[in-house]
Amino acid sequence: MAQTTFGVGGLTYDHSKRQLPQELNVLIALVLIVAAFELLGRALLGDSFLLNTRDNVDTFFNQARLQIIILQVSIVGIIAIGITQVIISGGIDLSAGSVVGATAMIAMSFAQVATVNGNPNPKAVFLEQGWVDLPVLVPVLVGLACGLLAGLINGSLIAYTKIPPFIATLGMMVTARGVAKWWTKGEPISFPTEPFAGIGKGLMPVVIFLALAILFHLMLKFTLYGKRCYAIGSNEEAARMSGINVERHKVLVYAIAGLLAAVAALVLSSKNLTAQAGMGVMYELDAIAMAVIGGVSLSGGRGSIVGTVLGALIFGVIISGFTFLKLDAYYQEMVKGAIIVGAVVLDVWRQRRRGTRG
Amino acid sequence: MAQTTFGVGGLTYDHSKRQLPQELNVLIALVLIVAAFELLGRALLGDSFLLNTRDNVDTFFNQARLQIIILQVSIVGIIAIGITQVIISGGIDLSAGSVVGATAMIAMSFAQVATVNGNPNPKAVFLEQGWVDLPVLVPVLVGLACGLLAGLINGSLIAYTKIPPFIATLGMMVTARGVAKWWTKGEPISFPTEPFAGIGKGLMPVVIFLALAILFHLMLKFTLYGKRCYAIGSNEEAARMSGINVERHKVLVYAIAGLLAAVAALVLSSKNLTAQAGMGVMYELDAIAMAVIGGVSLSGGRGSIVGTVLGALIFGVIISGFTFLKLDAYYQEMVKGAIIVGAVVLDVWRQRRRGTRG
Amino acid sequence: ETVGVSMALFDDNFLTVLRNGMEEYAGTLDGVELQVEDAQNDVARQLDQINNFIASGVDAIIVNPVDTSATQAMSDAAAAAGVPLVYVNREPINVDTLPDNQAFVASNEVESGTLETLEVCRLLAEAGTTDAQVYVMQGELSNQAAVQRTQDIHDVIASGDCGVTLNIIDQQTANWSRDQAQNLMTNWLSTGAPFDALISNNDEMAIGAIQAMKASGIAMDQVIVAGIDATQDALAAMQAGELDVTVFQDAAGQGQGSLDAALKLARGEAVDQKVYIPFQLVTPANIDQFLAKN
Amino acid sequence: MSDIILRTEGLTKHYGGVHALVDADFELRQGEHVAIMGDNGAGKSTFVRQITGVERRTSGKVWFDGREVDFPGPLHAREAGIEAVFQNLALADDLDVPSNLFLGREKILFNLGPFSILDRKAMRQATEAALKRTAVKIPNLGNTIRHMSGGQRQCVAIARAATFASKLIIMDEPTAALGVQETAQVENIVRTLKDNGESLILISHNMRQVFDLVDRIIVFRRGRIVANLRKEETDGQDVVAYITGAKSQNLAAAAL
Amino acid sequence: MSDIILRTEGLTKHYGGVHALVDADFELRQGEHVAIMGDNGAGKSTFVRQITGVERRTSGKVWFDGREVDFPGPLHAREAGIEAVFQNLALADDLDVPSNLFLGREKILFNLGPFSILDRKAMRQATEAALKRTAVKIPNLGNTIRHMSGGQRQCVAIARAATFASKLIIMDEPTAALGVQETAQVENIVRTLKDNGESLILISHNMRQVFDLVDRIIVFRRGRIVANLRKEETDGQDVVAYITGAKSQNLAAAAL
Ligand SMILES: Nc1ncnc2c1ncn2[C@@H]1O[C@H](COP(=O)(O)OP(=O)(O)OP(=O)(O)O)[C@@H](O)[C@H]1O
Ligand SMILES: Nc1ncnc2c1ncn2[C@@H]1O[C@H](COP(=O)(O)OP(=O)(O)OP(=O)(O)O)[C@@H](O)[C@H]1O
Ligand SMILES: [Mg+2]
Ligand SMILES: [Mg+2]
Repeated sequence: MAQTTFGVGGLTYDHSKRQLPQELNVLIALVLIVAAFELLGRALLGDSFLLNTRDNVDTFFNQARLQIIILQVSIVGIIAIGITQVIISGGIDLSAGSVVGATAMIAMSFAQVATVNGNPNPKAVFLEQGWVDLPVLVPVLVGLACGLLAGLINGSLIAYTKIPPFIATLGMMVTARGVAKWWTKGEPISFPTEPFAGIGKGLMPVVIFLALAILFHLMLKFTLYGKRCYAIGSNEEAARMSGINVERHKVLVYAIAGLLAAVAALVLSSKNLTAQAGMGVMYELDAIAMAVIGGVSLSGGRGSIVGTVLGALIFGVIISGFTFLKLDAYYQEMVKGAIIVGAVVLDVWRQRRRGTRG
Repeated sequence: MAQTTFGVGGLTYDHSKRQLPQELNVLIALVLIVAAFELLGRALLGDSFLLNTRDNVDTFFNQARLQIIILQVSIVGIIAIGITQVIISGGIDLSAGSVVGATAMIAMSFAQVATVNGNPNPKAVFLEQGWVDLPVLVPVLVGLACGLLAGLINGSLIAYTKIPPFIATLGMMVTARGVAKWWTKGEPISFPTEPFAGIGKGLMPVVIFLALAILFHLMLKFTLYGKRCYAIGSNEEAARMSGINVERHKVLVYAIAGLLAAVAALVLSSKNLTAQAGMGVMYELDAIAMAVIGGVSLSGGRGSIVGTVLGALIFGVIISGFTFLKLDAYYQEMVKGAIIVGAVVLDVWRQRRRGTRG
Repeated sequence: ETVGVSMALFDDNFLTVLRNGMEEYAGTLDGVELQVEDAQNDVARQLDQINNFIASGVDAIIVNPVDTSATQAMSDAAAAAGVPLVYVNREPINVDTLPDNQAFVASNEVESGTLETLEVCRLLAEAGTTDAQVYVMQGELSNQAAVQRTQDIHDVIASGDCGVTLNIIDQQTANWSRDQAQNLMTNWLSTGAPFDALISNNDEMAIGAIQAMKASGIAMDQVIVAGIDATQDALAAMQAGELDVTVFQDAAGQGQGSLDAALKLARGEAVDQKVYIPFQLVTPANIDQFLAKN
Repeated sequence: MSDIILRTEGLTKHYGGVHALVDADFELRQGEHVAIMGDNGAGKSTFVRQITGVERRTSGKVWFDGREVDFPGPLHAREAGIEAVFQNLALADDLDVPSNLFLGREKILFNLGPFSILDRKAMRQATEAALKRTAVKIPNLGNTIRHMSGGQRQCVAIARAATFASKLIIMDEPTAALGVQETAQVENIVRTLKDNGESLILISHNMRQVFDLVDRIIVFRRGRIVANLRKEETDGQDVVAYITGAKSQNLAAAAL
Repeated sequence: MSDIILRTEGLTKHYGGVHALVDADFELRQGEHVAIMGDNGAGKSTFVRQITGVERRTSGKVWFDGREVDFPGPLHAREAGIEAVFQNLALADDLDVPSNLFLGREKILFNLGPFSILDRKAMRQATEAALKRTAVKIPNLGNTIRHMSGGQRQCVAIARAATFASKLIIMDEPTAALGVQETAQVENIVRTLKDNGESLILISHNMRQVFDLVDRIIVFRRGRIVANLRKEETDGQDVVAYITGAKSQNLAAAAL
């Protein structure tokens, strides 16, 4: 029973009682919510939430629903990955949604086709300059550059002027929203080129989301970058005294968050075949909620990408489940608020029962 | 030079170098911004921002502008007072704006007149029940009860389930927005009674705002309530170990914030003679920004109502200044973001120079 | 039959009337079930809602587009799943390439702003003004109706159809909101510049402006105030002699029309693919026709 | 026996796989001063946290002042009459010294429930008096605790526990950060408590101090109580032998 | 003189009206071990914070290793060769022990700049070795520092400073929270440093320890250096007299 493998000095440590990973709570919440929808569906509608019940399709699961559950949270999920690493390193990013809007507008204006149905593209911003039918790399690079810039500004403000991240990114939120509207005086931009439209087609958003999730999971767990995120989020003063260049790291963290917001913007505008100044409004709040539901601590130093992905799935299941149950839209919002709270309550409660808190 | 009045043990303390109140920074920022608008106005438009330049009026200042500067931030200012005490005690309230929306809808539906221009009021919610032309006390009490309820739910969740305030109030934000839309299925409610319309008439919002500001300034500075807000925000564990009933206090803090949101809702719907489900959206972010610009620390334990009032005035000056300069709306937003950041940068910078940080 | 409906947003005065019209009408039909979702002004959310409808196997979908330039992706999604789709209230950008089982019932926002501005011109001319100073209040700048209605004003000025010269003193957004409009108008009044008319992108902002003017003691028969939507509040203000111009759009009619089209498509019947519903000018002269409508 | 103020039976605390406190049986008589010694990580602070309700124990029973108790929080322990100086000091960093000293027990001018008006002047004066007893030097009582030196902080915590009447005082390494003078002063305070008949549990690593101040020494080792020694019957060498495990009494530790 | 590793001249720090450090002139020779003693709040930690760049001084000059320096942050001080154990320990509460020990100096498997892959196994093994030297007992190195006892935390901080080669080690009350055994072990570590010729500044309130370990004792009082005593020429009584102000050398303190 008593093992001492992980300690020094020969103290009793009961290895069998090692703490289960925190993400388990989130997984349990996810399963509970899915089960609730499945049961309610069978009881109220006589229909199944996850399994296929249509005769014209012969799959076991309702494929369309499984896909939309994750597809509809992929884009906010990409933002949530960036926000997760920001929160772990002790910050917050309120600007992500607005950066998505601004980036989508600017990138999309470099992704326009020259003619629509034989007529010159009515929505092309740079038609006169002839910047149409450009290779897909152009809007992608332009978009990433926009996100990077926004992130660098956020990061530099936070690192070097020491203002609270809440304020720096709130300022960026207001400013980026202004830029998004100013770019075309509020006019939406449509009709992207075929290759650009390919970025967000079909299940591409899911693929991009999951690939990024895996990448950042590895980065946070196994690299210097990750270790420093946790260290700075846990105790910034200690990290600084230990010789970590806290300022440079923060700039990097926010720059990466900006890049991820840009990726989200590219996927979003490609998927919708349009860019609008109002795109992405409030996405940051959903993204933060996903992270926190996934066990990321808002005071920094704790959390994981796996948790955030599970948190995103909870959101996806909720949205699809409500539509499945034909719940009135008013009640949807009311219940959604309650479920967000409920998922976190479950997490806190299980952690306390295990004695790691209080 | 050396005085020891404030210490024990006979140590050197140079009383003359006592730190100036932190609010001074905010005041300086305010003055700088006003000066900037005054100068820009004279340079670009040949007009004065603050002084009267109209022949048909004979006041020294431009009274109308002075009034609107504060009038337009009074309602968000009332919310900011509530949020200030929440932040000082270590929390955050994202639900205030949505609670305003829900409260305005519910309260307004009890403040309807029976007839409009001789016809039965087309917007009255409880016309059939005959709940029209009720005394003004009814909608006021109903509204305050709504705000109180929302605050009590927020506070109880945070205090007793120990979930982060960010999440509890985010949940409430989503839920309250749902309630606001559900109440009349999205229909706005107009045509309130004369006495109800009086609540927000003319400069009443300013009077209410300033009265509440003074009340809460005194409360935070001189009562047990205030001391406990600061103590809990500074170190919750220590406060608990010292025998403060942290849970009960938190419920009280959020309940009061809810009440203030309800006051804001009453003033807002009365001033506009209508209630709409979308009212108050994002007010919480402005309110938080006002508080932080005013020197309230988002990590709790520090800040004051005086600072928040000054922060609110900065907002008011910015809005009026932009309109005065006829700045395009796009640029307004971009510049507003920068000014929010700039005001806080100034504050942080001055604090560091004085050596109280780092 | 189940029909999925995705509305651009719930807390909009006009769209609420449309939605309620649709739901009331569905209540009178046998075996028709509506499932109404709120896209909360987010194009991406709207597309996801359509995909959720498809996953739930609805028989037809009605979309009130958040933005008409985002309709291509929605048409593609519905077409791929073979579910009929009807756009309501706002004309989709892919109007000329709609698949066979898709249609729209909408009005053209170019009309609304144009009707509003021309009526303001007429009233100004009637009052003998030749060189008019006007303020323009815009809706949310990221919103298509706001952009279009503002553009209409400029187009009328440029076309020369307006008998008088309109000088725009300032043009600002009040985000569709009555409260922001009150504040904005008060700020304008504090500059002391004289003006003859206020052209607003909707009635709510016009009413906010009126409240601000009344508070500053401006005689309401000296200025012309114009809005769009013909809401009950606006009609009351018009009866009180404060609001001079508004523009009516048959919300409930559009709701019914779109549902009819959706049901027909679901049953494989033929429909008119394009149905335009015109805007109508409302003035004190014809107000009685509209009192019971929106 | 009514003169036993505190008794624990089988008190146990596990943190996940860490058995920080195992089967602690402990008794403290009214007016007795007892020291707890032991290696770092032996479970001394854990023991204190279980008694004062800061944490919920895994198992075991506690009697205080004649009644079996299970405090849901430190507030209840304090109300029952236990004052504690915790190792982490439990001070509010952003408040000044008087506010910290009276934290949770503020002096009131008018009673209006939670909105009572504070008597700031009385608190400042009482603070000066309380701190003088510890001999600490603090240049400006109006400065926030955040800006105090390690020893200044500790003196504030000690002054707080010593100022309010109680049935049992627990001090977890109270003099660890104190200077020579301040340590002597605090030891004087402890002696005064003895004279007043107040019971005390003192955790300390300082052998001289322990032998100077207490009646009895309890030694913790690896979460267990391994020795219970009357001061007269032992000496420093002996205690160290118990601490390092070179010696062991026939207590629960027999199971080791 | 090239054998002077650290020198300060007129080093002064004011916090608002608090004159925490006034005109400190200090010299440390290569390989010398010096103790700083003084009352709580005398300015000892403040002195350390100015030297290591944690705070910016109000005035005065510092020479380190032959060059005049003004470190903008602790990172630079460390790069120049100063290791410090600060009084507040500077540990990241949410990280485990190896991560804290190697904080800012992680072992790398592949170098990819900021995205380098960590060598977690090597760090764990090195941690076990480093901690064994302090004799501390930690049941699970994978636990977060937040859940360690006061002494365990302190040992981690000491192990960190002692593990990495440096020109000057500063320890601010390193054994304050340590048990008997651990204290002895840490004192051994200090002796090893002496043998290796590393310079050391030790802040401590423990007279026995100071006389055991160092060559020279500096006494701070009210922000000023009031005595500079060679160990052989003084004794405990004498030092206490300087600390309490009963005695005073003809240093800058003459101005008092
Ligand atoms: N919250 C916790 N979670 C996990 N382990 C803990 C927790 N608190 C304490 N421990 C572990 O329990 C053991 C006992 O800790 P405790 O703080 O009681 O020691 P202590 O005897 O007070 O030591 P010190 O003399 O260093 O203060 C230690 O091994 C410590 O790591
Ligand atoms: N940031 C600060 N702001 C204001 N005063 C401070 C600050 N830091 C320290 N002080 C004051 O400076 C004086 C010296 O503090 P310092 O921490 O150097 O003392 P010390 O000698 O290390 O004491 P101890 O032995 O208790 O650790 C104290 O009176 C303290 O209150
Ligand atoms: Mg301890
Ligand atoms: Mg110190």
